[in-house]
Amino acid sequence: MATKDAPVNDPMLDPRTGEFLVIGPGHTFKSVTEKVSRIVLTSHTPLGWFFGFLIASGFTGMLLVAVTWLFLKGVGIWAITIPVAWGFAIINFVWWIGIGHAGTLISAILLLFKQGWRNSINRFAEAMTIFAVICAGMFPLIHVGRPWLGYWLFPYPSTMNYWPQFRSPLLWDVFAVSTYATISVVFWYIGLIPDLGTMRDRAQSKFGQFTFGMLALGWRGSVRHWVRYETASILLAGLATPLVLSVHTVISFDFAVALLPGWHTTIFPPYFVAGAIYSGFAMVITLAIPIRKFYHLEDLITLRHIDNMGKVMLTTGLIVAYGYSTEVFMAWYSASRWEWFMMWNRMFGAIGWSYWVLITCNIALPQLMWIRKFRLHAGLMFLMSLIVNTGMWFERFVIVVTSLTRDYLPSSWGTYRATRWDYMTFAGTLGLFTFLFFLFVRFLPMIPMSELRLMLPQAKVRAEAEPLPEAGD
Amino acid sequence: MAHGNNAKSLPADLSAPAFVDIWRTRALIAGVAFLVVAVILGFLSGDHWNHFLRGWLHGFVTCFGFCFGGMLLLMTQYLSGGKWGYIIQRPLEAMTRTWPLVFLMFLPVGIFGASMGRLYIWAKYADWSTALKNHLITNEQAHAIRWKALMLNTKAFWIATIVCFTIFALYIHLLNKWSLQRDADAGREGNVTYWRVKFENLSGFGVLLYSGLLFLLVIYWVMSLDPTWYSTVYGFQFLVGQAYQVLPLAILTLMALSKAEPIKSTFRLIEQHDMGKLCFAFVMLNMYLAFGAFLIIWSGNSPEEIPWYLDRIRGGWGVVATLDVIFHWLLPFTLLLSSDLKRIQSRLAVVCYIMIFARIWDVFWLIEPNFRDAARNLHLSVGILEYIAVPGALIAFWMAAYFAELRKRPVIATNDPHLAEILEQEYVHA
Amino acid sequence: MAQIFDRSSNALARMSLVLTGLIVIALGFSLDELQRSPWVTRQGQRAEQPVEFSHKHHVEGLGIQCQYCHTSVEKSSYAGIPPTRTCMNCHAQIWTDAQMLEPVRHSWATNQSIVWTRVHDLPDFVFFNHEIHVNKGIGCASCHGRVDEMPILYQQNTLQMEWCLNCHRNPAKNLRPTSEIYNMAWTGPTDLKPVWCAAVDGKTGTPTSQDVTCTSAPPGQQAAAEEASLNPAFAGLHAQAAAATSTDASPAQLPASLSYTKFTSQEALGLFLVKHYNIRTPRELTSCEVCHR
Amino acid sequence: MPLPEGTYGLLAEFDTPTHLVQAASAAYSSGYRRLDCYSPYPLEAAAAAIGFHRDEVSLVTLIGGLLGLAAMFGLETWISLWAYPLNIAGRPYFSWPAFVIPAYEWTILYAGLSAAFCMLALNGLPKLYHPVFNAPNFRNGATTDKFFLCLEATDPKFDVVETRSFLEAHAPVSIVEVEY
Amino acid sequence: MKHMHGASARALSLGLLALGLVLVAGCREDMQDQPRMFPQRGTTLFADGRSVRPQVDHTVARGQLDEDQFFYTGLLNGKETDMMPFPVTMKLLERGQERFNIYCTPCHSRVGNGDGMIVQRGYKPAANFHDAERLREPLSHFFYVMTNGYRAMPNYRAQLTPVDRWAVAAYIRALQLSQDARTANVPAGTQVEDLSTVAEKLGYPASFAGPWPEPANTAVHTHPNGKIVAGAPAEDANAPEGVIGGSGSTPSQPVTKAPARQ
Repeated sequence: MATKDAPVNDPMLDPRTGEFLVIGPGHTFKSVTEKVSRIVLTSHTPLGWFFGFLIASGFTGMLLVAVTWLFLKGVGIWAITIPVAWGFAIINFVWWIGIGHAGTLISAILLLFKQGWRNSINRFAEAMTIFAVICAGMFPLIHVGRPWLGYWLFPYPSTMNYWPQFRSPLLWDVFAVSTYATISVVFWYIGLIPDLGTMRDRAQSKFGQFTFGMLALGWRGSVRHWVRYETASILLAGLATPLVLSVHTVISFDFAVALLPGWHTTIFPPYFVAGAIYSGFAMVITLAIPIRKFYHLEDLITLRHIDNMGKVMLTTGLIVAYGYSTEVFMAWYSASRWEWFMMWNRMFGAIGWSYWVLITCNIALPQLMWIRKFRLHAGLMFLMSLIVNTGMWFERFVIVVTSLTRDYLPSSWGTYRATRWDYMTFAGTLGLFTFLFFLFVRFLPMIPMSELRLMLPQAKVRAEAEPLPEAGD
Repeated sequence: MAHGNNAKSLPADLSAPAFVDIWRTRALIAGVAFLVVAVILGFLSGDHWNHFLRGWLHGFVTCFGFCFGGMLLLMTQYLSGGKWGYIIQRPLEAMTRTWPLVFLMFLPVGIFGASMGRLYIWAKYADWSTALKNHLITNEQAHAIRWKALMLNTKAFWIATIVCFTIFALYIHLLNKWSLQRDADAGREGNVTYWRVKFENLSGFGVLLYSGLLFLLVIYWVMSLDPTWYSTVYGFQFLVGQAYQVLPLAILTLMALSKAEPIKSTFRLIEQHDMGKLCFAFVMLNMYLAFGAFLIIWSGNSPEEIPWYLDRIRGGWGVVATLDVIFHWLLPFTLLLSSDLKRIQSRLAVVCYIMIFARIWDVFWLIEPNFRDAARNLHLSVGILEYIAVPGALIAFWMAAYFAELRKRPVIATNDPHLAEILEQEYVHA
Repeated sequence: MAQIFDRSSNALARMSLVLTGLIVIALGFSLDELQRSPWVTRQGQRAEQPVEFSHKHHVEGLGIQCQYCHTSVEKSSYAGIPPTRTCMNCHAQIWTDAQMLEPVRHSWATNQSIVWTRVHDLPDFVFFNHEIHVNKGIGCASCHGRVDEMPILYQQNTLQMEWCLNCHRNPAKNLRPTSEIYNMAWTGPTDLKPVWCAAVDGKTGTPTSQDVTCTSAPPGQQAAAEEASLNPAFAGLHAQAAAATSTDASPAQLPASLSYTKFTSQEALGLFLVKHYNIRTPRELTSCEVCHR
Repeated sequence: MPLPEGTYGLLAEFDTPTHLVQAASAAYSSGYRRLDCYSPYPLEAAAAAIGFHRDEVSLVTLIGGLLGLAAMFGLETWISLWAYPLNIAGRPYFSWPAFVIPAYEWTILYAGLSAAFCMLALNGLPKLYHPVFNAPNFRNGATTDKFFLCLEATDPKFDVVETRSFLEAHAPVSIVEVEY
Repeated sequence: MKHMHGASARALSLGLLALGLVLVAGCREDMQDQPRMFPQRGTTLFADGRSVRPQVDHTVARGQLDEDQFFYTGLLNGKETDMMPFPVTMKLLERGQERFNIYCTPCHSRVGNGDGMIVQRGYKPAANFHDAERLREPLSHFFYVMTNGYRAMPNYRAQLTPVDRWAVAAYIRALQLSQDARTANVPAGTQVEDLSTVAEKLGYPASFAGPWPEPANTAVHTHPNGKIVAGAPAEDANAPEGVIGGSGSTPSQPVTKAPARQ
């Protein structure tokens, strides 16, 4: 708890509220623009970048091997079989798509709620969303065994006279995830256009000018354009918010609509959404902290951001905790022996350890974030973000595996043990995600410059009463 | 920040205008009138005051929602920050201070409903085996009553309610006390941070605690009317439902108060717009939870769960359910889509009334079909009119208490960094 | 400083946007056409066969029935490609030195099968069964077309799933009396060419095609004639089991009083047959309970 | 169509948004209608100053959303009732609760795409070549930290000399005549 | 930017490689072509290449015990007998007629006069069921011939089950009766008309009552010379039988193999 005599002489602190500033003091339009665009336009790529990129490429290569082998041999190389017919594929799918949620959420909800601090992190959070959705979308696709027939999922006049079955949550997934991917890309690109204009105008090389120029679509900053642009942004944000909620809701329906104990429960939609935001923010922190350190962006991604994201994580973590406890309570209150057994088995069954891992990572340890000092410590928060994402992965593991391995009928009970291909694929998607992210930070402005400018005090149009600096009329 | 030169100044008298007393008197008169009608209906209906009691439960749940929903929203705004929360702080505090009245309202529910078993079949047929033998309850009900006896018994019912009320009362006390203390603490270096953190810490845990305890209470009060049914999202739905009924009330209060100082100079169009948007968010959230739960149970189509909905859809209840969706979602959603509407007080007021009415309508839909005579059988009787009269009386009395509390304190908290922004020249954009 | 892009780039940019849209639409249409084209379905293509066997000659010209060669069509999922021996039934003596038949003689002499090119080739995941189709009112020609008019056999229909479903969703339009299955020229009843059908309540109570009798002649006299001629005519044939005869073939068991209905359109006949052949409706077929009882 | 030649307009550069808004509103109130402001971040005050308040993006988005809703719900209904009726555990063919979800997703998809593409179309983008890019100082600052007001030659009130002196009264950093 | 071109080119080529691998992997169509055994498709699993397995030597399949000597051979104590092994019903006769029309008419013609289409095309003349010799034959003779072949006629064991053969035999007897009918056989009161009168009445051409003409569109290229191919069924009783589908048959010739796709 803070004391009444909190220090106020830190330049990064707002004297009015005692909170950290969202953007460091002394910045001008030009300085923020240069700071961000230099990372891309420099001809000296930091060695560290190459090092990281190499590792990420290695993992991506592993993914390629794993997926190629999968295509050649079939999904039998994974551990999936009856009763756990989904296994790692769905666990990773839900985990990745959950991570994807923070990007759109940061951009959209915080934009709607006029939370200025979003501006510094929304661009790379959105990029993270897109890459996470790529990783996520891959899993159901490769899980179907013959991904080249994936287009069968869409309604089109096929020669099979087949049309999708709209009562299935798996089909809802198709529409939810494809819409989510499309809107995320559109939202991200629309947000990029003014910055691409900046990059075009600042690029020195012909190639840079041409490429950024093409991508910027000739953006010239006309205020009429800006008005429409702002409307479109707000609308997209307004649309993306319910979209984000709906996507993870639909994913929760994948489970909740089935009658399996531990799956069929009405709390799933809100608690999945909260969990998604939880892991998404954790991933943003995982990315933001090394980036701000590496590119010296401490005055653009300030401790305020980390503090706020910590608070969001704490909140969503508590909603998730609420969900867990509700489940435990209802397992008893339902008066259903199957529900009660499921809960017992989840906690103390063959893989009960995974439940306690998830409780530790998702509920117990994150309570440290109640402490302000903890939230303001970048290193600890980085660690915490990793813990939370581990916990969220185990949450999906627990939901999928414990429920599937212990069905209503003891005769259909089974076990699940992932194979090395499962692990390689999962680790590979981590590599792909990082790979794409490395490319992104190198080739695109990772912080929206136009929005940073808007946050500077000099962006305000002053009242008419103020005199012009020089002679007026 | 160049705002000093065109900012308004805060009026000297920050207490609510005198016309609030007139509202209070009117509310009292309405309450008495409703109560008289309710008693007459109770005699006329000839159902041993059954419907009177059900109506009472309905009114109690609604008033509970106003009072403690106010507390929930109050704590939430401390956590989220923002100007919208700042200006509704004091009305919300006034709502919370009505809690003794709400507790009084609970007593008939506890005494007649639970202790005498007039509302809850788990209380009436605590001896489930005899009741089952006499075919008074079904196998499923007997199983549920037996299994849940540890929780669903009269003693636990009373203990849980009283413990929860005690905890909430403590919270309400602290929230109200500190709020005044903070105002008195104005002007000292660093105190803004001090109070902000203090309120954040109190509210953070408070919201968590309230969410959990509310679930427990609504299980006791409402969900256990049908002891066989269960839904994990139920408590969360109630939580959102309370915000859904409190926010419009707060907006209506502010808009009514803005006819005079001090709210006149502190309630800006921009905050009104923001609160309209927040209403929209709650409209969506409420519908989202309700539809999600419905879809899961509809898809599951299992005999343990689906009867709860069938009781509330078949036998004429479909009309009520459809209207519930229309009031709860379709009307406010469509109206709030327009950004103009959120800026015009008279129109926004209509939406607020619709939302509050929708919530009351929804509670009716939740409560009445639990009873065997009404499940899948909506029929007009004298008794059912009690659902207008009794809640009408209780809500009116509660309103009177609320208005009385509103008058007791300044309606604007002064020691808040947001105050300066509130008084700033309005620069409205889309 | 010159601009990065010159003036033409605006037009180019717009053009490319429009073109992209058009290409996407065109691609959609062409793929849609392509997947149904003979290039994919092999519809109407005459495959090269080791022997240029003419169905037209053998069926239309010589009047050989389908089952003469495709012996298993009525009782197994496969219609069956006849063995060389079936060819030799006749060609042992006629056309014995025809050059065209050399592969047949070679096969006969060496005991090596003739390797025909499959014309109606369904994917292996399709479990098509000839037996049920020909026994429940689907004529050969319904799927294979007028084979009797094909000098070289080809695939008349697409054999794509939508083609199957078109019939399965509305089988009535293709059903015919079981007596007309192998009639290549059957076209369904009309006003000028009505069909009379009657259903017998089978012993099992479940309607099947065996319990439906159809005739293209007015049924009155026919039924009477059957009844009249049966008993005395064949009493002498089976001295051994005369006793059994009297019970088995007793008039009581015969369709004594069949009530025939006259059909003058395929729709009406189809609906009648759907009911009495016990053809499942799509609603029944798509129910989980069809398999998971 | 012949290519336009000659002067596109006069481009005045300002250092602060306040100066831009003042100059712009002065230009608008003195009768200029074909004018535009350029700023490196959304500057609604400037748009308001040149008389641009409402845009149609919201309307198009709403229509797009409704179209998506109707399209998907119609598609689902058509498929489930006519094209491919499937009996799933006895649930009705017209399973509206399930249909809500894809319809909802397409509402958002269509609305979102409508918003994005409508914004680009109304803004006349892509427009890779534009006369204002001819001004070297425009490319140097318009997307970084400078504010521009362009009074266009197509305006009936436009006169190279007069307009220049009008602009000079508002203390611009520079005034450049921009060619097509 | 130099470095970066290298990196992006590398990334691009990696991506293309991945895509290529994915596409190559996509060529598998293991649902389309399943490693299952299909009739007549052949298999690599067995040395003889047959997917339809012949009956194992010295075994008797269910229902093939063939206890009833007369029923299966048509011989009672080694002799043909004028008797059916089971009662005749109208259904059986209808079945016999149907089978006769399918398998016998090419040579014996619909009326059984031995003037079928194949005989007209040059096959050795087939038996006329209405000549004195055939009229004299006992019933099981026809069964025996169908089972074992007779002179130029191959056996039809593969095409006709024993029951069917008996049905055809019964039908042949019915045919004999009908073709040899006398006015006395006509039940009293039934009007019997001459075929030409019927044709005239119904407006059919006069040829309706005459012998069947050859279809106009049948091309007959050469005249058969009566030469018989070596190993033809009638000449060699031990000739291999290519049999499919018959219940009690033992196919000794590899079944026709049709590859799925060319």
